[in-house]
Amino acid sequence: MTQPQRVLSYLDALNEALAQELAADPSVVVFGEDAVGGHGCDGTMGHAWGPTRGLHNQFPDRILDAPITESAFVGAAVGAAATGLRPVADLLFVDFAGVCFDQILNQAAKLRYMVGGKAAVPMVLRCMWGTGMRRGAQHSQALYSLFTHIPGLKVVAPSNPVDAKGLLAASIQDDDPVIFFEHKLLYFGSRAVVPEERYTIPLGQAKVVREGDDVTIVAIGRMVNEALAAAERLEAEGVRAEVVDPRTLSPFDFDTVYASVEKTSRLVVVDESNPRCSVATDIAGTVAENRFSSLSAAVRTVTGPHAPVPFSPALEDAFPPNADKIVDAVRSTLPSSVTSKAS
Amino acid sequence: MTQPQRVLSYLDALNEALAQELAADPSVVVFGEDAVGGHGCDGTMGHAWGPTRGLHNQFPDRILDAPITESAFVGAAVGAAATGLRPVADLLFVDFAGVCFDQILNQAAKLRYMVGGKAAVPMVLRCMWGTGMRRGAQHSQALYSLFTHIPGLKVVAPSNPVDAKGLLAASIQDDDPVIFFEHKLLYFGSRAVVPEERYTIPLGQAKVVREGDDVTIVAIGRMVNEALAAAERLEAEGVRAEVVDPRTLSPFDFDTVYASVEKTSRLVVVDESNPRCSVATDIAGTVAENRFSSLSAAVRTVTGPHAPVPFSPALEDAFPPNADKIVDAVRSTLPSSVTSKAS
Amino acid sequence: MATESAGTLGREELIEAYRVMRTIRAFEERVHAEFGSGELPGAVHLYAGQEAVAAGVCGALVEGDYIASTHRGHGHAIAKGCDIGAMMRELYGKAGGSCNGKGGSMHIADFERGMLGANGVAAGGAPLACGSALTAKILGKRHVSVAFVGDGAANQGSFAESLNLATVWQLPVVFVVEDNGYAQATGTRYHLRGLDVARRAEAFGMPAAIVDGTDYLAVRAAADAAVERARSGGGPSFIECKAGRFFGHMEGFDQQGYRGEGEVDRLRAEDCLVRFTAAAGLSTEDVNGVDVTVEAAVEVAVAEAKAAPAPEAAELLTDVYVSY
Amino acid sequence: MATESAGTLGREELIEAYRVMRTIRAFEERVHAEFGSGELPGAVHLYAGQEAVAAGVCGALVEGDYIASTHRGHGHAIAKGCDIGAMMRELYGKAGGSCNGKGGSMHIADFERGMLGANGVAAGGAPLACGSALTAKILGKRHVSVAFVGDGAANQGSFAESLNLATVWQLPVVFVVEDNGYAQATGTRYHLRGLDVARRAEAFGMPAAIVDGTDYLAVRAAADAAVERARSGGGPSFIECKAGRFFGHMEGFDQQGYRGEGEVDRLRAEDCLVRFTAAAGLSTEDVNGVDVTVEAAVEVAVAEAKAAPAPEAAELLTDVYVSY
Ligand SMILES: Cc1ncc(C[n+]2csc(CCOP(=O)(O)OP(=O)(O)O)c2C)c(N)n1
Ligand SMILES: Cc1ncc(C[n+]2csc(CCOP(=O)(O)OP(=O)(O)O)c2C)c(N)n1
Ligand SMILES: [Mg+2]
Ligand SMILES: [Mg+2]
Repeated sequence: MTQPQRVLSYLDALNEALAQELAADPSVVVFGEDAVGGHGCDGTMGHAWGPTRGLHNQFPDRILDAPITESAFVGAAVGAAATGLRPVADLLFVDFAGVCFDQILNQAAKLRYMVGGKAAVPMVLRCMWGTGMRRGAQHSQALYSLFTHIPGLKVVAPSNPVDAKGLLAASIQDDDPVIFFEHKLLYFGSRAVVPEERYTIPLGQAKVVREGDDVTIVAIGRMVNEALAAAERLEAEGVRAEVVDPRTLSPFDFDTVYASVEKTSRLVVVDESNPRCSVATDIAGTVAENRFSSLSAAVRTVTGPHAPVPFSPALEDAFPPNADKIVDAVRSTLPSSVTSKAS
Repeated sequence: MTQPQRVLSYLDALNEALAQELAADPSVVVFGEDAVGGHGCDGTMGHAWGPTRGLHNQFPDRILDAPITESAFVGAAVGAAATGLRPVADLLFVDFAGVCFDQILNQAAKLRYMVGGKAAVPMVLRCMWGTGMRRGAQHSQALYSLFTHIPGLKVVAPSNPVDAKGLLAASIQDDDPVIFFEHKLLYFGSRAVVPEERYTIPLGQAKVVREGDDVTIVAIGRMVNEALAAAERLEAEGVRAEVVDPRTLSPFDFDTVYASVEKTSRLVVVDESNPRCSVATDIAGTVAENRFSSLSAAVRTVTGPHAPVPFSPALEDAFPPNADKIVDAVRSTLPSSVTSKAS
Repeated sequence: MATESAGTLGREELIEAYRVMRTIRAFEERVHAEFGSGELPGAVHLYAGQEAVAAGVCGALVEGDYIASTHRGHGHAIAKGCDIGAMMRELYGKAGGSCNGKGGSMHIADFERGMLGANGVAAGGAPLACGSALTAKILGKRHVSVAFVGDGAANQGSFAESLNLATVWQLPVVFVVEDNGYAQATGTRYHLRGLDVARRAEAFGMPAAIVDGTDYLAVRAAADAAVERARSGGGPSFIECKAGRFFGHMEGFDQQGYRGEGEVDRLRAEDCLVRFTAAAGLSTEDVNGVDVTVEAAVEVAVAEAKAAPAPEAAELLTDVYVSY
Repeated sequence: MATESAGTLGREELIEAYRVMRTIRAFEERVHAEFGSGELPGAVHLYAGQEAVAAGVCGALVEGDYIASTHRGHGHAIAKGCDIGAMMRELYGKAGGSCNGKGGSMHIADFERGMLGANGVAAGGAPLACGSALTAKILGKRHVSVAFVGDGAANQGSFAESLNLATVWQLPVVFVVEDNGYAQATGTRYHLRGLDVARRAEAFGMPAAIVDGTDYLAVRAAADAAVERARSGGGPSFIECKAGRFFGHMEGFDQQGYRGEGEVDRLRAEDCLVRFTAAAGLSTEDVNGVDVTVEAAVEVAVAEAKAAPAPEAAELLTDVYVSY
């Protein structure tokens, strides 16, 4: 770390990763709608914003604006990836995966398998996700559970700027299709000292972000911060929570979770998404299958409700898990309350 | 049951449900691509097949062929449902959900919520699913886990002709959007005595298809038959397996599963889909959360692998769970082997 | 470009058209101010500048007809007769909003008035309008459906599919593309290569008109023709309306640096309200009378919205299903 | 309709064209027979009747160019130079198949020969071809990409989006719609209302030609022009080829009751192979020489495919990822 004091936002960390990968590899190409490149009307005016801001000045030929044609340009990312480029396509909100889902489900994810391994699809699809911006039901979803279900995809969801930069670089360098989840509230809300040099964080490696031996809390994306806040509070009660940030949801580093559960014997999973067939129940079920004998209490999932995300701020704020709900869930796994809660 | 001896295939049972609902309710309308109505070139030639065969002769104005425009016609089903019809749209293979996923995820599922309950979307989307027809990766998926994840949808997957007829009728009469899963291998392969009269089977009610008190096997769709075959074999070993057919995946009748697990203390879930974020891990995780203290052994999931479905018959046949794999999984939950398998 | 003399519309109709446009304008300007003062949450896309499109098209509709809208939906909702009080409460996410606060600006709907909803997905309304048109056709009602779609959203595949489905099924639907020159910051010169969407609609087999979207009477004439065609069983039609937006793409977000020098001034100089007042021969008194009422109504809407309570906490979990 | 005298092609090229078409025909007829005898698994869509399209278009291509195909992909694969032995093994789901048996007829691919794959999803190839065209453009290679799309699949939204993206990005891609009159059993008179897809392509801003798809020379001429335009930086083009299929939609499934009386006989009377033989002035010896070799090669392909082993059981789990 050359400049240990340099603080970047999550957004700027992503921008730096994109810039460094573009600079390092001429086959990297970035595209998406509108302001990704800032072509505006005539290619000079423009309004590039977000993690791609400024890139079109540095790499004018490899940043492309697309019309509102997600099927075509995400499909084009697949075709480009299979023939020699490393495309980074920008979906804006992950909710828009709906309009190009075939390209993800049936093309990107399956191409390599269908051709018997004779092609690879090294592409990244960047997406904003999560609640908290008052964007309503069609702009606030998590949806990573859908992609985690699909073999052939890798799914990454960094929780902080350092991971965001290193995981995006790793995703671009990876030879498989990666769906990359960027939580909107972290863009500006998450800031950290980020190394300036180019580096990667390997996909599929969880990180123990706080050690403890009473209970394991696995938390995804923005929920890592809530889990840490909960752990802080629990500490005051004498409960030492271990917090695991999976960072990558597919492949999933179950070994790190197993090791933690073997130590703590209790598991709470925190996931902002809807509950059914979620990453939360996936982790809960998989641990119950493979580390049943390590568990001393029922696993607990803390998720959003089985409901779309409401617009009204009062309602939206009640949607995602938070430190309070996590503390409650942890308490319910502790000896005194195990029985009363298992209903 | 007026004619207890009348045997129908799963396919004909679906056809009868469609015919009866069309006859009973003038707001029911059926559409999909090509041979749904058999319009062919000039509206008279044609080639209607599958569960809709013959309907266009009886109900010429309410069976419509669509061009290959899934986004438009599934979206039209949403708009029609919200304004007074009960559309039954035919997606053919569920894999094609990819090309109209926005209509399912962001329109059908969320419309009612987004408008504060001031509209309803009483539509059914019929889909073929499952392995076994040598159709390859893009025509053999299960995918119900994706829909089960999405709040606002109901998900139904009948395992036999009697349920198929009653559940399809219930789905059409239901006021919410239903994704209706028809396993290809059951169309002709599953036959049963089906009542002639119009009847419904309530959504959200599981059925205990075989009683037992040593282990609970929850199996979905075609897997119910495999679970029953496994139970038969286990019986010879003195193991009495209870087999539960959820029939509806969302809402899910956890109460019936809990009651069974309270009795047996062991759970095996059989699901033809890919494993991650599947209905299998969802059930496993939810039981581990809510009936942990009833469990005497690790839950077991028996699913397809984390891979697309291969074309080669030799490989495809190894993809789905079968009675052998289920028997193995059950054995691993039994006292002698619990410890050795929990690795 | 189709046009029509004001003569075919009666004085009351003309004043009503003005009232609708003036209400949209007042609503949007007030929302702009409220957003600017940090009072309003959410993603809010303003319609000011395009009023003649919503008013002209909806002016051709009758009760029982349907519209499916876009993310920029306030104008369509007001023109279709939605209550601005309920709309404003919706924008504030309050109880008593059009959607009880659960939808917000991007999902404002009023099924009783045939407003099937704004939509957060580009071209999301086009298939829905095919659906409500199918309802009319199957049930033998003579109701017409209108899908509003932006120039950028017109590139979305579901829109092309809807054009095709509407012609194959001969649905009573009118597609209205509002070309305001931009999809966010991307110009039509880039994303449509400067081509008219109308040519696509024709290639899909339906009649297509291109009109000046700041000219209420021209829009109205084209809409009257298309709606009449649909209502009488003549199938779908297409209208492309050209009219710029006064504000940025979205409140609180768009610096509008992509716009040409003086562009917004030129747009404001062609203000559809001013054009209409002259074309319709409305007097200063006519206009003032409407303006005063409208301003007062918007004032009340905002005050009531601010005072309204948030939805009950339990609302988080209701309305997901009719029954579950 | 574009056409070209056989004169611009040399004798060797003409014989090669015949060889390609004859190979496709022999392959498909044999597959039809094999399927009929219950030997072949899977969903198999035969290309017989449309050979001049695949051969004419791919004849205009050079090594390094790409094609993205449809569910009816055997003809495209053969015309692009894929090995029929590997293809036949693929159809049988055997080791050594083009995709090691994991793809089957609907996913035959050969990336080394620029064949990006058949596709089980209607119009699935169109966005992929935009992608390979983007690769050529970004890397500064002069390779051209071709997307084959059926008449029915041309209604799919992703196809319209691809036309648009290709014009906006000015990609070196050629879209070839094969109008064989039907999407499964639905006629173009119904699903396209009898309209040409070419008009849509023009409306999206690219030159479009309509050719008789049973006329190799006409197809070839149109393809030469479009490929040359793409290769020299002139952007995308569109070609609509009209040619019926001899067999049903899918083997073992389609009774063809939807076809007009004598329709298949008429199609066979306009057999592209016969037309080409005459137009190219090939002698009976020329033809016989090719026929014998081709038949023998297909015979070998079938025998070897039947004899080949199934893929290793472990293959079920390989090739999901490069690394996981
Ligand atoms: C499928 C989809 N892709 C992208 C977006 C993000 N988005 C919101 S509005 C917009 C621009 C829409 O432009 P246009 O259709 O011209 O409507 P306008 O905003 O000009 O009224 C975009 C790209 C979206 N909402 N839906
Ligand atoms: C998105 C999608 N919808 C439906 C299908 C089912 N399907 C397979 S082939 C076919 C007809 C295709 O017709 P066309 O594009 O004309 O090709 P052809 O079979 O005539 O070569 C259909 C509807 C599909 N494969 N993909
Ligand atoms: Mg616009
Ligand atoms: Mg066809």
